[in-house]
Amino acid sequence: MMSRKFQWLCLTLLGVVAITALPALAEQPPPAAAAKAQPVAATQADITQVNVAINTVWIVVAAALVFFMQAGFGMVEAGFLRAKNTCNILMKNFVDYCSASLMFYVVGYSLMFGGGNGFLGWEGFGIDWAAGTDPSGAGVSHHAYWFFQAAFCGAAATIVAGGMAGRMKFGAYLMYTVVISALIYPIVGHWIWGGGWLAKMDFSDFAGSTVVHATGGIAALIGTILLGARHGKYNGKAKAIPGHNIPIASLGVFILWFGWFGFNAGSQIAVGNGMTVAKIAMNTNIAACCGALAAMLTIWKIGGKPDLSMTMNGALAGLVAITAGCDCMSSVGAMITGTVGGVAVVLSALLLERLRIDDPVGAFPVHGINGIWGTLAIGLFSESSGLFYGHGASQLGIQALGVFSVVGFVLLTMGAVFLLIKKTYGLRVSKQEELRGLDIGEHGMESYAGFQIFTTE
Amino acid sequence: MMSRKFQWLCLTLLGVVAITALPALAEQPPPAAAAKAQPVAATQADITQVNVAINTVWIVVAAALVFFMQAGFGMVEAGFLRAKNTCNILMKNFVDYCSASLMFYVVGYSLMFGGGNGFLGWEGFGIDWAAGTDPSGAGVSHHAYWFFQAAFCGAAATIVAGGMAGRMKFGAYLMYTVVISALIYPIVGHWIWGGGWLAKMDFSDFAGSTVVHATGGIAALIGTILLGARHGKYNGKAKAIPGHNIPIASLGVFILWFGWFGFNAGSQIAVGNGMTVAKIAMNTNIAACCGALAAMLTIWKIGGKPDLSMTMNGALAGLVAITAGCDCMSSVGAMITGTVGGVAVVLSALLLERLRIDDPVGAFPVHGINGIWGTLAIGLFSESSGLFYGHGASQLGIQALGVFSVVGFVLLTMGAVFLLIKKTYGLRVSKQEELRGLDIGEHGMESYAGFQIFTTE
Amino acid sequence: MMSRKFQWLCLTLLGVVAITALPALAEQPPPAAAAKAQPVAATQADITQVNVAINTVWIVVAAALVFFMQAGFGMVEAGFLRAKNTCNILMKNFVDYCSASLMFYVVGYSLMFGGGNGFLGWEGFGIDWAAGTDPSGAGVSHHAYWFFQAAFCGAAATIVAGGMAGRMKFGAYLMYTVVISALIYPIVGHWIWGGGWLAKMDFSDFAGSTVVHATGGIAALIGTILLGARHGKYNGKAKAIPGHNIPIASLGVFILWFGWFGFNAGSQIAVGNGMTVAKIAMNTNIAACCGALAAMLTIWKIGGKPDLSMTMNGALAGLVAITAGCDCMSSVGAMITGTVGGVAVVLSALLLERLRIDDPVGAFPVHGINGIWGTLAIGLFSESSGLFYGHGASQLGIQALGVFSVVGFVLLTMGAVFLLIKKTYGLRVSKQEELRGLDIGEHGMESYAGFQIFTTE
Amino acid sequence: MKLITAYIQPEKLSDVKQALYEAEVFKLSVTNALGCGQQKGYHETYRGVDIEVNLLKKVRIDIAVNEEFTQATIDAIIRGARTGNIGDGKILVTPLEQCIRIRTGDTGPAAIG
Amino acid sequence: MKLITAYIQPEKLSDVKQALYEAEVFKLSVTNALGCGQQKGYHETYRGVDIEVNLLKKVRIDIAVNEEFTQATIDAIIRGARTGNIGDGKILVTPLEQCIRIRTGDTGPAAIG
Amino acid sequence: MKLITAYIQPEKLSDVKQALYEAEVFKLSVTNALGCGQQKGYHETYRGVDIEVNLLKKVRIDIAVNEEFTQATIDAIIRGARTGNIGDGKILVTPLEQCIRIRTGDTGPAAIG
Ligand SMILES: Nc1ncnc2c1ncn2[C@@H]1O[C@H](COP(=O)(O)OP(=O)(O)O)[C@@H](O)[C@H]1O
Ligand SMILES: Nc1ncnc2c1ncn2[C@@H]1O[C@H](COP(=O)(O)OP(=O)(O)O)[C@@H](O)[C@H]1O
Ligand SMILES: Nc1ncnc2c1ncn2[C@@H]1O[C@H](COP(=O)(O)OP(=O)(O)O)[C@@H](O)[C@H]1O
Repeated sequence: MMSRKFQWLCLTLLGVVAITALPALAEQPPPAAAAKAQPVAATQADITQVNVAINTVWIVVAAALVFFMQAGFGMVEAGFLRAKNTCNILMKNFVDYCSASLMFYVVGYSLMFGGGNGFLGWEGFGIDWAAGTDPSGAGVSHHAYWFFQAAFCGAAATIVAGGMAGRMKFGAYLMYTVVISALIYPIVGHWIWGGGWLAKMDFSDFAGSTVVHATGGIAALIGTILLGARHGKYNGKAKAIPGHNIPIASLGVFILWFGWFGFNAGSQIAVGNGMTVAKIAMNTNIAACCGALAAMLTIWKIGGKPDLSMTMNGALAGLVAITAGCDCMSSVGAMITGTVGGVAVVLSALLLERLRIDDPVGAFPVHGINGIWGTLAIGLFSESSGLFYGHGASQLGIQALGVFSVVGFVLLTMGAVFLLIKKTYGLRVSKQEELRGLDIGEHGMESYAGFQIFTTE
Repeated sequence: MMSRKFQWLCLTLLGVVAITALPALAEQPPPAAAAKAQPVAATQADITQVNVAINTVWIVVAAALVFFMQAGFGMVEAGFLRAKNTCNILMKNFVDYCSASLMFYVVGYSLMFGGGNGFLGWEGFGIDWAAGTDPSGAGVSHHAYWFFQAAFCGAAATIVAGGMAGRMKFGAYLMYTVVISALIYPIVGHWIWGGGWLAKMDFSDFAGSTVVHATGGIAALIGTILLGARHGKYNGKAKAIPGHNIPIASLGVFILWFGWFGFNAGSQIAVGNGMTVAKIAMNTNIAACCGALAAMLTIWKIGGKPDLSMTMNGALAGLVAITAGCDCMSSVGAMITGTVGGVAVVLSALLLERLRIDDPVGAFPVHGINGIWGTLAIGLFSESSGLFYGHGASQLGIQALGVFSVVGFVLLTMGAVFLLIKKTYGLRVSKQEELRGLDIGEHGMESYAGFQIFTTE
Repeated sequence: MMSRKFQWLCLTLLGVVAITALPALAEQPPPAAAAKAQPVAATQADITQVNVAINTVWIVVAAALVFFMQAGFGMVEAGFLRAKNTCNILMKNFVDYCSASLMFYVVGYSLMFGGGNGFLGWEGFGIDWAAGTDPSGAGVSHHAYWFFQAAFCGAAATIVAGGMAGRMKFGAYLMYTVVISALIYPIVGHWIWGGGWLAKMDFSDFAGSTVVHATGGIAALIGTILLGARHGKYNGKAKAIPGHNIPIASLGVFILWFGWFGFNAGSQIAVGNGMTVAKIAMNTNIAACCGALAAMLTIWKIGGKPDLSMTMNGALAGLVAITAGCDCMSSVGAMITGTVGGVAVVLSALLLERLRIDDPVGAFPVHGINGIWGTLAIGLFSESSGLFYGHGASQLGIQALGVFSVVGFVLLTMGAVFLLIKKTYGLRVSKQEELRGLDIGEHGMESYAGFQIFTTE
Repeated sequence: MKLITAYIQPEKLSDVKQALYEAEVFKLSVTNALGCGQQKGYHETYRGVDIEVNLLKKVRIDIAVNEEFTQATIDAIIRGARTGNIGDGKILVTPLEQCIRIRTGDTGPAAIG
Repeated sequence: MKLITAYIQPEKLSDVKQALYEAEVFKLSVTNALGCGQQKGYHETYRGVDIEVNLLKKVRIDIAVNEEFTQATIDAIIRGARTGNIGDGKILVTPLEQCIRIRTGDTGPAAIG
Repeated sequence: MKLITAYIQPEKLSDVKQALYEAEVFKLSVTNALGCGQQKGYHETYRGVDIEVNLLKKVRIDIAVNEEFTQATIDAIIRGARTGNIGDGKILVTPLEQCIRIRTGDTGPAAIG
C-alpha cells in the first residue's frame, strides 16, 4: 500500500502543478519569431556561411553517430563471445577508440590528409595547420573534419578486436591498436581519400568499404590466423561456441545500423540540396535489409533454421557492402549489393570454419569479404561508370586494382606487426588464463558478478 | 603489476604525444572560415535551396531516430518476455523491419502516397516516379521521404510481435508482416496522410497515433485473441509471468522515447522558423513524463507498490497519446493527454488480464488504447479546433469517425489474415516447443548460453 | 529444414520484388529539386530565419541527445550495482527525469532564466511568458530552450541516485528529486547562466561542469554520507562489491559520451559558422579519450591490472572536466584537462574508500571532483583568460570563488534537505529489505526473473 | 529418516509442488540442474556449425522426510511429474542419519517438518 | 565419514564460512538453491497481477567430514547461520561411504581434508 | 546401489563425460557449484579495492549406479578429470537405498540405467 506519509506528498505536488499551470491553459502565446529585420539584401557570402553552418551541424551529428558505432561494435562482440571474456573485449573496445583518437590527432590525420606524395601525407602534425578549409571542400573546419575522420579510424581499429577475441593479450592489443591507427589506416586512407595514387586513378570508395572495412577485416584475418583458434574450438570436429548474450548483440547491430546513417550519409559532407544525402540514407537502409534477409534465407537453407546471429551478420554485411557505392548506385543496385553481401557473409563464415580459422564474431566475413565485394560492386552497379550500366569494365578494373593493393599492403604490414609482437611480447595468453577467462586474468574482474554461469568450456 | 615490457611502451607513447603536441599549445590558429566571397546578391532560390537542405538533414536525422526505435521495441519486448523466447522476438523484430522496408519500397509507398482515389494510392511502384517533390511540401526528395515513412511502417509492423510473443510460429509471423506492411498499413496511411477520404474530412493525426499505433495495437489485439494465451498463464487464476531482463527493457523505453523526438518532431518536415518543431519536442517530452508518473501512481494505488514495468508502459502510453496532437496542443493539453494515457494503460492492462487476453508486453494497452485516446484528444485539446477551446464538437466527431473506421478496417482485415494463416500454415507452435522455448525450437539457439536459468514455467 | 509451405512463400516474394523492381533498374531519374524560383532578392530577414531554423534543429537534436544520457546514467548505475537493486535504480532514474521535467516546467525554468535579482529569477511560471526570444540570443523559441535545459536539469537530479544506491528509500528519493529540480538546481543555474551574480562577475562555465555536475556530485556526496554505507561494505576492511552487469554499464558510458556531444556542442546554440561547435565536439572527444587512458594507466599502476570500471569512470571524468571549458580551450588544453580528470577520478575514488564513504558508482569522484576541476581548469587553460596563456590569475580566482560558493550552497541546502527527510520520513530502508534487495522490497519485482543469481552479500 | 532426491522436467515443478502440498509435504529445496539420460538431447546449429546438446535442463528437488512419509512423498512426486514420455526423470532415496533445525537446534524427526 | 548438507540464508554464507574456518573446516562446496519451508514466502504483483513467491533464495553447503569432525562442523554452521528467525535453515547428515581425491587417488578419511 | 558425487574443474566436464561414455555410463546429472579446497583462490581488485575470491567455480556431477558399476564409474571420472594439479576435485560415494524411474514406476537396480 502506498504509505500515508507519501500520499500527501503526491497530492500536494499534483495540486501545485495544477494551480501553476492553469493560467497557461487559458492562453499561451507562442514566443515571437526572430525580431523583424530591416529588408537589407542578403549576399552570397551569407548563403555560403549558412551552408557551412548546415554542413558543420550535419558532420558533427554524423560524427557523433559514427562514434556511437563504437558502442555497437562493443555490444556485438561482447554478445557473441562467452561471458568470461566480456570485460576484456569491452576494454579493448574502449581503449582502441581512445588510442585511435589520440594517434589520429597526433599523426594520423596529417599522414592521411596532409599534402605529401601519392603514398603518404606529411603536413601539420597535431592539427596545427595554417588557416584553411577542410579537404572535403564543404567549408567545414579542420576540427569538424578531424572529429568525423577520427571516428572512422576508431572503427577500423576496433574491427580486429572481435576476430582475435578470447585469447589475445591485452598488452599486445594495445600495441597493435597504436600501429594501425597511427600508420596503417592513415596510409591506406591517404591513397584513397587523401589525394594519393588510388584517388588519382579515380578509384572509388565513397564511405570506406575498403578504407575502413577491408583494412580492418584483413587485419583481423591475418591476426586470427597468427593467433590460432580458441582452446577447444577444433578438438576433433569444429565445435560451435555460442555467444552468451544475444539481446545485447542484437542491440549492437541496431546501434551499428543507426550509426551507419552517419557513416555513409555523413560522408556527403557538403549537403547541397540534400538529394545525395537522402539517396545514400535510402540505399544504406535497403542494402542492410536485403543483406539480413538474404543471410537468413541462406542459413535457413543450409542449417535448417533461421539463425539470428547470422541474420545479424547479414545486416552488417549489407551495410559494409553498400558503404563504397551508396552514393553512385540506384536503389536496385543497392538491393543487389546488399543481397549478395548477405549470402557472402554466410558462405565465407562457413568456409572459415572449414579452414579452421576461428573468428568468433565474423570480423573477416563481415568486414573483409564485404568490404572487398562492396568496392568491386561499384564497378558493376555505379550509375555513372558501372559495367551493367554500359560503361565498360574499366572502373571494375580500377576497383579490383585498388582492393588488391590495399589487401596486399595490410596483409604484409599487419602480418609483420603481429609476427613481431608474437616473437617479442607474445600475442596469446596462457591456456590456464584462457580457460578461466580473460576477464579475471587480464582485468581482475567479472562481467556478471553473482550470476551462475557454466564455464565448462 | 603492469609488466615492465609494457611500461616503456606507455612512457614512450606519452612522450611522443607530448612532443608532437607541444607546438600546438603555443599557438593554434583556427582554420579560416569559408573564403571571402564577393558581395553578390542572394536570391530567394538560394534561400529555398538552403531550406530544402535543412529540411533534408532534419528528416534524415529524424528517420534515423525512428529507425533506432526498432532497437527500442526489440529491447522492451525481449526484456518483458522470458529468457527462452528472446532470440525469437529479436529475430521477428529484425525481420519485420527488413521486410517492411522492402515491401514499403516495392508497393507500400505507392499505395500510400501515390495519386489514386480516396481509398488507395496507385502510382509509381518501386519509387521510380517522374521527377517531383515529396508529398509533404517541404521540398525534400522522395528518397528522404521514403526513408522516413518506411521507418514508420516498420514501427507499425513490429508492435504486433510483442502481443503475440512466446507462442507464435516464426513462419506465420513472416506472412503477417508482409501483409501489414505491403497492404494494411499503406491503405490506412493513404486515408489519413496520403490525401485519402479521412484527410479530405480534416481528420487530424499529426504523427500517427492512429496511422501507426492504433493500427499496430489493434492488429496485436486481434492476433493475440486468435492465438490464445501462453501455456500456464491462466491455469486457475491469472498468473504473472515476469520479464527476464528489466534493465534491457528500461533501455528500450529510453531508446523509444529518444526516437520519438524524431517520430513526432520529424513529422514537421518543413522546419520553417523552427517554432513548431520545438513545440512538438516539448509536448512530446512532457506528455511522456506525465504518462510515466500517472501510471506509477495508479499502479502504486492499485497494486501497492510502484511497479517499474507499468511505469515504463506509462511513459510509452504518454508518447503514443501525444503523437496525434503534438503540433496542435498547448503544453498543458499535452500534460493532460499524457496523464490520461498513463492511467489508461494501467487500467486497460488490468482489464486484459481480467478478460484473459494474454498480451505479454502490453502492446494493445500502450499502442491500441492510447493510439485511440490520443486521436480523440485532438478533438478536446486542439488549440485551433478542440472542444475545450470553444470550437465545438465537430473535430471530435471527425476524430471518432476516423478512429472507428481504422479500428474496424484493421480488425476485419487482420482478423481475416490471422484466421487464414491459422487454418492453413498454423499460428502457434507446439506445446512442447513452447515449453522448451521458441529460441531453441524456431532458431536452434539460446539467448544466454552458459547462464543458469530456471525455465520452470 | 525450411518447411516446404514456407519455401514457396519466399520464392514468390523474391519474384514479386524482382519483377516490380526491374523497371527501376533500367532508369530511375532522381526527383527534381525544388521548383525553379524567380530570381527575387533575398533579405537579411530570410537569412536570420534560416539561421533560427538551423539553431532550432541543432538544439532539438542536441536536447534529444542530452535526454538520451538519462539512459546512459541508468545503464551505468544499474551495471555497477548488484542485481538485486537494479529495478530500484532504474525506477529512480525514470522518475527523477519525469519529475525534473515537470518541476522545471512549472517553476524551475522561471527561477533560472526569468528576470529577477542576482540570486533568483522570478518570471513567467508555467512558461507562459509574453512573446520573446530565448535567453541564449540564438533566436530559438522558449520551447526549444526549455527542452534543452530541462534535460540538463534531469541530468543534475539523476547523478545523486548512483551515489545513494542500494539502500535509499524510494519515497525519500522522490522528495529529494522534487527539491533539487524545482529549487536547488535552478538557483545555481540562475547564478551562472541566468544572469545572476556569478554571471555578472564573468564566472565561466560553458556547458555546466559546475551548474550540472558539481551540483549533482556534491549533493550525492552529502547524501551518501548522511545515508551511511551499504550493509557489509565496511565490516573490518573495505570490501569490494562488484557491479553485476559490466556490459550494460559499458554501453551506458558510450551512451553518455554520445549524448555529451549534445550536452557540450549543443550549448553553443547559435551555430554561426559552425567553428565553435566543431571545436567543442573535438575537445569533448579528446578529453574523454585522455581521461579514459589516464585512469586506466593510474589504476593499472596502483591496482596491478587495467580495471574496466575505472577506465569507464575515467572517460566520464574527462567528459565532466571538459564541460566547462570546451569552448575556450585549445585541444591541447582539453587533453591536459581530461588527463588530470582521469587521474583524479581514480585517486578520489580510492580516497572515498579509505574514508569509508560508500559511493557505489563513483558519483562524487566523477561529477563532484571533476566538475570542480573542470571549472578551475578554465582559469588555467582558457585561451582568452587562462593563467598559462599569460592572462594572470584573475579568472582562476573567479572560478574558485564560483565553485566554492556553489559547493557551499549545495552542501548546506541539500544537507538540510536530506537531514530533514532522515528525521521525518526516513532515508534508509530496513536492513532486512536491503539484504533481500530493494527491487523486491520497494517495487515487488526482480530484474532478472528466472536467472540463478547468488545474493550472498 | 530419508533424503529423497528427484530430477524432473522443469515445467513440471509447479505440478509436483502441488502434488506434494496435497500429500502434506510442505518443505523442500530446489536446485537447477542439467541431465543426461535416455532422452537423447538435440542438435542445434549455431552460425551453421553443429552443436550437440545432450545435457538437458532439469530441476532437482531434495526433500528430507520421516520414514512414514517416504512412500507418500515418492507417490506425490510421481503424480506430479509423470507424463509417460522419456525424460520424466528419476527419484533417488538415500538414508538420512540426522536432521537439525538451525533456528532452534531441534534434531531428528522433529526437525524435519 | 559423513556428508553434511546445510541450507542457509544466502547472506549468512560468509559468516558460516568464517565459523567453519575457526573450527578448522577448510573445504566445502556451495550451490545456489531455492527453498520452501516454514517461511511463507511473499506476494509480489507484477504489472498488477498477483504472483506468489514461495521458493525463497537459499544457499546449499556440502561438506564431507571425518567422523570426529561431524559435531564440530554442525556447531560451526549453527553458530554462523543462526539468527533465531524463521528461515534459518536445516542441516542434514548422511553417511559417506567413500571419498576419493582425484588428483592423487587417495581414498577414505585421508582424502577428505 | 551407490550415489557417486564428484566435484570437478568446469573445463573437465566434457572429458569426464567422454570417459564415462567409454565406461558405458550414460546417465548423469550436472550442477553448477562453487568450491573451496586446497586451491587457495585468488585476489582481484575491483575499482582498486581488494576482493578475495576463495569460492572457485566447480561442476558437480551426480551419478546413481548399480553396485557393480561403482568402481568403473569412479575410475572413469578420475581418468577424465585428473590433471595432477591442485583443484582437480573430489569424489564422494554415498549409499543409495532406492531408485525409481518416474516414467514407468520401475524401482531398484532396474531403474538406474
Ligand atoms: N543414473 C542416474 N544418475 C543420475 N541422474 C540420473 C540417472 N538417471 C537419470 N538421471 C536424471 O534423470 C533425468 C531423466 O532421465 P531419463 O533417462 O531421460 O528419463 P526416463 O527415465 O524417463 O527415461 C536425466 O536427465 C538425469 O538428470
Ligand atoms: N524437510 C526438508 N527437506 C528439504 N529441505 C528443507 C526441509 N526443511 C527445510 N528445508 C530447507 O531449509 C530452508 C529453511 O527452512 P525453514 O523451515 O523456512 O526454516 P526454519 O527451520 O528456521 O523454520 C528451506 O527453505 C528449505 O530450503
Ligand atoms: N571435504 C570436502 N567437502 C566438500 N567439498 C569438497 C571437500 N573437499 C574438496 N571439495 C570440493 O572439491 C574441490 C577441489 O578440492 P581441492 O582440495 O581444491 O582439490 P585437490 O583435492 O585436488 O587438492 C573443492 O573446490 C570443493 O568443491
